Amino acid sequence: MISLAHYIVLGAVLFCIAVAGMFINRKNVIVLLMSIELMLLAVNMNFVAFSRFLGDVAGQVFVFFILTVAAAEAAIGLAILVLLFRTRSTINIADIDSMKG
Amino acid sequence: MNPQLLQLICFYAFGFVTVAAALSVITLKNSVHAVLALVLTFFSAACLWLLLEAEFLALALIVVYVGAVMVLFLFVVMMLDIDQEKLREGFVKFLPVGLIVAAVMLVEMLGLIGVRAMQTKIMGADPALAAGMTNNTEWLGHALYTKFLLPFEIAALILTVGIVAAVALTLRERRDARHESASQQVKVNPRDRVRIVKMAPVRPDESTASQEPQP
Amino acid sequence: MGLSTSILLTIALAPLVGCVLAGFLGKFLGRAGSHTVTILGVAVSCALSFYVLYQLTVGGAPEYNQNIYTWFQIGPFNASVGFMVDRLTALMLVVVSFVSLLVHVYTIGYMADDDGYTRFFSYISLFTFSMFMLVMSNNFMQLFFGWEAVGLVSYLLIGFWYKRPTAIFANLKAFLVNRVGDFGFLLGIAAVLYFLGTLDYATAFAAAPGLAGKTLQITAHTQWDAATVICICLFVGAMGKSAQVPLHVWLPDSMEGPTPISALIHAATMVTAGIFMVARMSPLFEMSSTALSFVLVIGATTALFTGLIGIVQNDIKRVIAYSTLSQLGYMTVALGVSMYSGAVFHLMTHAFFKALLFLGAGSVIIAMHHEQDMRYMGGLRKYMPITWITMWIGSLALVAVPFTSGFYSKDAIIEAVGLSHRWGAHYAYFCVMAGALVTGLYTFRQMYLTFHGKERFTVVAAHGDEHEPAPSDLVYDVHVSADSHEDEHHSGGQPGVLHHPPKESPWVVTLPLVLLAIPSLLVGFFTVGPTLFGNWFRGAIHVDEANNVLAELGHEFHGAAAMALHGFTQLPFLLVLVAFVTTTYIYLFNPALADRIKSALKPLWTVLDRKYWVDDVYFAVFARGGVLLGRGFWKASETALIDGAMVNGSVSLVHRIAATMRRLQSGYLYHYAFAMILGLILLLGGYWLVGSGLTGQ
Amino acid sequence: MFNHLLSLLIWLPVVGAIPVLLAGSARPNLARWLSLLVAVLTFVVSLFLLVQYNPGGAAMQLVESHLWIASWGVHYGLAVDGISVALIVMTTFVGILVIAGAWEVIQDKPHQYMAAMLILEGLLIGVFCATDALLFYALFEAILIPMFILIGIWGGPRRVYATLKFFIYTFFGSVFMLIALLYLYQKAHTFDLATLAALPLTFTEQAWIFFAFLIAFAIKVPMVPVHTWLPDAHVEAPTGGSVVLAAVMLKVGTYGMLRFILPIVPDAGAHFAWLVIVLSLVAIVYIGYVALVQEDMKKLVAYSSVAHMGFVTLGIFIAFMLVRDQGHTDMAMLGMQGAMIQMISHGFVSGAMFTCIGVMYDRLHTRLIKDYGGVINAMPWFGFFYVLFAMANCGLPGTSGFVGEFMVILASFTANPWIALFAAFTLVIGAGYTLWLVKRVLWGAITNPHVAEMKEINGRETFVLAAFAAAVLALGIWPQPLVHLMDSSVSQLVQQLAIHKI
Repeated sequence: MISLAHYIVLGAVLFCIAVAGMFINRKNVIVLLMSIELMLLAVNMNFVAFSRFLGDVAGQVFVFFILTVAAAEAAIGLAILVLLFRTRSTINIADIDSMKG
Repeated sequence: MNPQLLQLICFYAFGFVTVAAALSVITLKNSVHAVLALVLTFFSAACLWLLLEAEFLALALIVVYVGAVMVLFLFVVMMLDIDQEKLREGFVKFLPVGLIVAAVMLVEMLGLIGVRAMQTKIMGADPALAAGMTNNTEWLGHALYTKFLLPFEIAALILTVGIVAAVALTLRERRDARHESASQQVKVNPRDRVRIVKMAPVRPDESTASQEPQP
Repeated sequence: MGLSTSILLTIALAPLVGCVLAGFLGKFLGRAGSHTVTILGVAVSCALSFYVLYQLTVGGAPEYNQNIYTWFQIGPFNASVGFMVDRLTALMLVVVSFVSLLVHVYTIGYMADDDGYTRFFSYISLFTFSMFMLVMSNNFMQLFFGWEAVGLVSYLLIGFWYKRPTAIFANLKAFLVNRVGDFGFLLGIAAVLYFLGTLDYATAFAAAPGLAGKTLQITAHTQWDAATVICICLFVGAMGKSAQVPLHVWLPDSMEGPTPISALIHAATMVTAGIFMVARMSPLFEMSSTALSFVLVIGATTALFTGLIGIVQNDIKRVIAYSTLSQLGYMTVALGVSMYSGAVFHLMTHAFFKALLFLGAGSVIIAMHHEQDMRYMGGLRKYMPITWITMWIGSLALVAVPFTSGFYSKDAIIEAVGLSHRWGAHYAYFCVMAGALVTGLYTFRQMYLTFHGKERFTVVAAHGDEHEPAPSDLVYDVHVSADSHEDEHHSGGQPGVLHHPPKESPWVVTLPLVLLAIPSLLVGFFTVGPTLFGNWFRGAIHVDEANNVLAELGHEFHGAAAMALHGFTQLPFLLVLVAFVTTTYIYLFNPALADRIKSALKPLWTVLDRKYWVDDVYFAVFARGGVLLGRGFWKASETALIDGAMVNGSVSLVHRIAATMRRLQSGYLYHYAFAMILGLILLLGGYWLVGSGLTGQ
Repeated sequence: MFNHLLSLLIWLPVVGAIPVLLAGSARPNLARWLSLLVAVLTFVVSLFLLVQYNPGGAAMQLVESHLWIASWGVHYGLAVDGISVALIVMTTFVGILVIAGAWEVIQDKPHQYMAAMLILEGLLIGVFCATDALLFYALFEAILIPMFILIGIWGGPRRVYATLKFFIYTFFGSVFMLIALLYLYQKAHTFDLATLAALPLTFTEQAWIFFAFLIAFAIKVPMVPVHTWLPDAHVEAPTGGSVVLAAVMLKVGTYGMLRFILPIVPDAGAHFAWLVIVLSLVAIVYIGYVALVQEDMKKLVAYSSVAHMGFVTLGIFIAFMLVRDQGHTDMAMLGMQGAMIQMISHGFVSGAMFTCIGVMYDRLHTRLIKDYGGVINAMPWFGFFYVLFAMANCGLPGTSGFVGEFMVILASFTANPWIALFAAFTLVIGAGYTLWLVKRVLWGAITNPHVAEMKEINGRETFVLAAFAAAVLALGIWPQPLVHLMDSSVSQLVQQLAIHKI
């Protein structure tokens, strides 16, 4: 029997994988972006599951919006990445610290 | 076979694929491979959503993510000439930290799930049908176009802004390229082009050397 | 026929109109136009003042007391601009307008070659207006207005030659010292409002007897008598304006102003405002014998000790200035023994003869080309006979030779002090008596040094006395005189060296001298009876029966002539005679003796020459000390404590904290991500703990 | 039109700023004339207000109220009483003079300068007629923006320091006001000032709210010891900025005291009146000494502003003492009226003083006293005005500077003779620093050759100074109309003082 917990655990696992991914790939901004996508997936997983189990459409509506925003975010993120690479010839995060206080 | 058991088997199968693919996303050396692993993750996640009878979102995930976003990732990864090795520096160094953090977080999350949500919630009837709709898509669509109309419109706006922003950010105007400017051509004023210079009439025989050539 | 509002308004406003016309349209009106309008204005006021006096004295007109308009009305408190004209006011009006008119005329001659001609006329007309507002006021607020307004004009006129550093120092000093007096005066007015609930004279005076027994809580255990507080505060104002010790220091310095205003403001009218004010407040002052004793002692001290300084002065104007101080002291003494009408009477006679002396001194100064040092004068009597004679008349009045007007007023004061039983009267009697001798000494010394003896100046024909001065020379002359204003009086040329021999001043200068000499001689003889003993001031001045020394004195009064004849036998006249003989011997027959006395009494001379070091102490303590205190406040408190430690200190604290915090902002994305995840872990952990606690039960 | 007179007054200059801005830097003269037109129109409308206002009525008049933020019950509420009317008319009057005074002096972006000035004027008018605490707060804060711009763009060399100090200082204070307002909202569920005035509060609550308000308004007034932003702001501000700052903005602080502290926390106000009185006396005496030694003319006048505002706070708070401790309602009214008149008078006098300094600065480009000396030789007419305003500054009777101080001193004698003693000290010290300044700047022979080249004031400057002079003299010679205008409102305020809320 699939229970709500199954999906939530799966979401948690995915989220933690994404977190680990951010740590071990701290220099590769592409993988960082992909980790963020993974996190969003984990979140979406929970939303869909809750929506299904609680019978509330709002969860799925939220997933829809998250997908929308994530798409826009990915597009802009990648655009920034391209721009970054064009100006700096690198996407190594360690080289980018202009926000240093 | 018991359909519920089948569902459970399917869940575990797809869940396993999802986790494995996710793990490879973060561990694979080659970024292209990592993107492809992410595609697999999304795909299997979409299958899991199908199990939840969220057909629209599952398909949207495949279409939007696998079809558009991931392709975009692939383009970028392939377009940029990236020194993969350099980017993997510190992979081993940070692996223990990453694992520890991830493990701690997982334990905490599982603990919380265990404490607060282990009350087994059984999947009921399809809520779409319960709501009197024929399917999930209708259910979702009904909500989106009524109660969530304004956010929906705003989401559309965000997407437009995203497109414009992405274009604006990456657009590179090449200075060396020759192109016509229609507006400038239209705006041209003859007076700016030709300057009529009035000069005293000069006989050609007088000091022609110092004169500029006559038109 | 009574007094109509329009007459009084005309009296007050006519000089103001003149002032405004001359001040703002001076350029269009020109010199002649300016002096015409201002003189016209004052002449109108003067004529109407005489009319008012006539109406009140002979015409039997009732006193006038009406408000013109409401200045403010808050609840029951009302401050109005209004006029109260009784005989006291009328007398002051006449004195002020008459002297002012003569000074206006005199100025035509005195200021003839000055650049600020129209400005000067504007100022003195403004002064006349202010003085009218002061004396005609029917309430304390307007009194204070006039009080300060005359102070303002005095400030402007002392600094009239604003290029002179000494002049602008003197005018600042005069204003500030007066402000110290006004400080007390304002508190006095506040006390009047507090205790009597009104600013209106009539109401306040009517309520004055109610002051008895009222006290003011000063500290938890100290209570002061209400009337004493009010009167002393008010008198502090009078001390400032009438230059009583210790607020006398501004008056000698005010001689930096042009001589006409020394005559008008710093001798005849403005400085007597304090006397007038106390006389006006007689119903209040009668309530407090403590305050009157205070007045008496201050006045007596002023009368004697400032007179002493006059003996050692060499500047002709300063001698008269110290004599003014001394005479103001006499008036104050008269106030102190409740002899208000005597004070006002002396005020009037003094106004005439002191204005005469000042204008005469001015005439001398013109003749000497703005040389004021008497050591470079001498023998002037043959060059300027009118000035000489009129100044002698003024001097005789000043030293109170019987039959002159000065005698009647001053002798009455001395006699009254002798009769008074007020605390301090003995001291005062000694002071006024010794003062009579001192007055004689400096007055005769001044006359001898100026008009008699050898000529101590030399005349050097600069550039051809024979031919008429060409226009260019005239311009040059004006230029020179303007330059000499910039420096000390005589440092422009060599002292005692004149380019032209001194000559008698033009008629516009001598006419006022003559016109002032007449009342200096005669006014006392004709008015002493009614003003002092005839209860002429009834209604205006209130004296308690117990304090009424004048009434006592009146028993012995058998007419002006008898009083004068009696005066020849009295001690004051003998003292004057002693002074006359001494000075005559020293300055006419044995001039070297003066120097020998000077060196013999060197310490005493130094004390007097340094004016008892009062100026030095004031300057060091109040001016220097004030600036030092301010600088200390500014550096220590403002800059260091408030701005440095508190304001900028908190800023630098924030800055320091921020400097530490900024290290956290490495700029690396993964640090931020790590921080976020760390936060998430902590949040989850905390939630877990709380959650398990909740479900654990 | 008369139904929305106050809105018209607020929005006319604010909206009028738009065409001025649009005129752009290319047409500076158009911008100047337009802004002058707007300022004059605003003044004319304020005169209508003067006519419309009925001085007999104690209640707030010309009420406008629209729901603004429905969920919090915030209203766009406007109304005026006599005090507001007087302050508004003074604001519009000064507004014209500031615009005229900046005419060709501001060469850099004049349109923006004028627009900022007009917006500032509108906002200030808004502060003076807001009846909703949150609207007041919003406008109170909004004032900072144009002033920040005025000092920050057209200011002197240390303008960044001065603007930051000024801005952060005031902001810091108003945070406390906001907290107090939120607390009051929690209790009353409204920001309406009339309702808040009727709200019963315990003494502890009142004390906290009192100090919150006091910090906010004391900084704005400014009172010792939170006054140090003012000299810096004045020194760096352009002339017009200084004029508005001194003439109108400082009054926002004391006006706030009247509208907030007096009605809302009367018991705490009475209990802590001694504190404010002591601070006011310190301002009068101590600041007088500090002003004495200033080397910068603007700083000197700025310090004298602090001292003069001390009379306003003194007048307001001795009213507490008089009403509560001694029951002297009439004396309290005298003191309060004195404070009000001092507010108006100080607007004219300090505005005029700063204009005078600006006139000299335009010619010599220095504000240091030692660079001057003998100015009257070069500029006699200017000298006339300068002496007049200096005399008003040291409170000479016949000028407006006297009236308020006179009333406050009279009233404070009743409260306690010692207070009057220290307050009256201003007669000496005020004359000291002002006339010493005059002596060093105006009188004397010319020592600096540049002073000799100073040109006499032109027609425009004469107009500005003469207008100030007319106001100063009119108020000094006949203050009764102003007193009458504010009488019933002041009496209303004093009656509120007597109400115990505990």
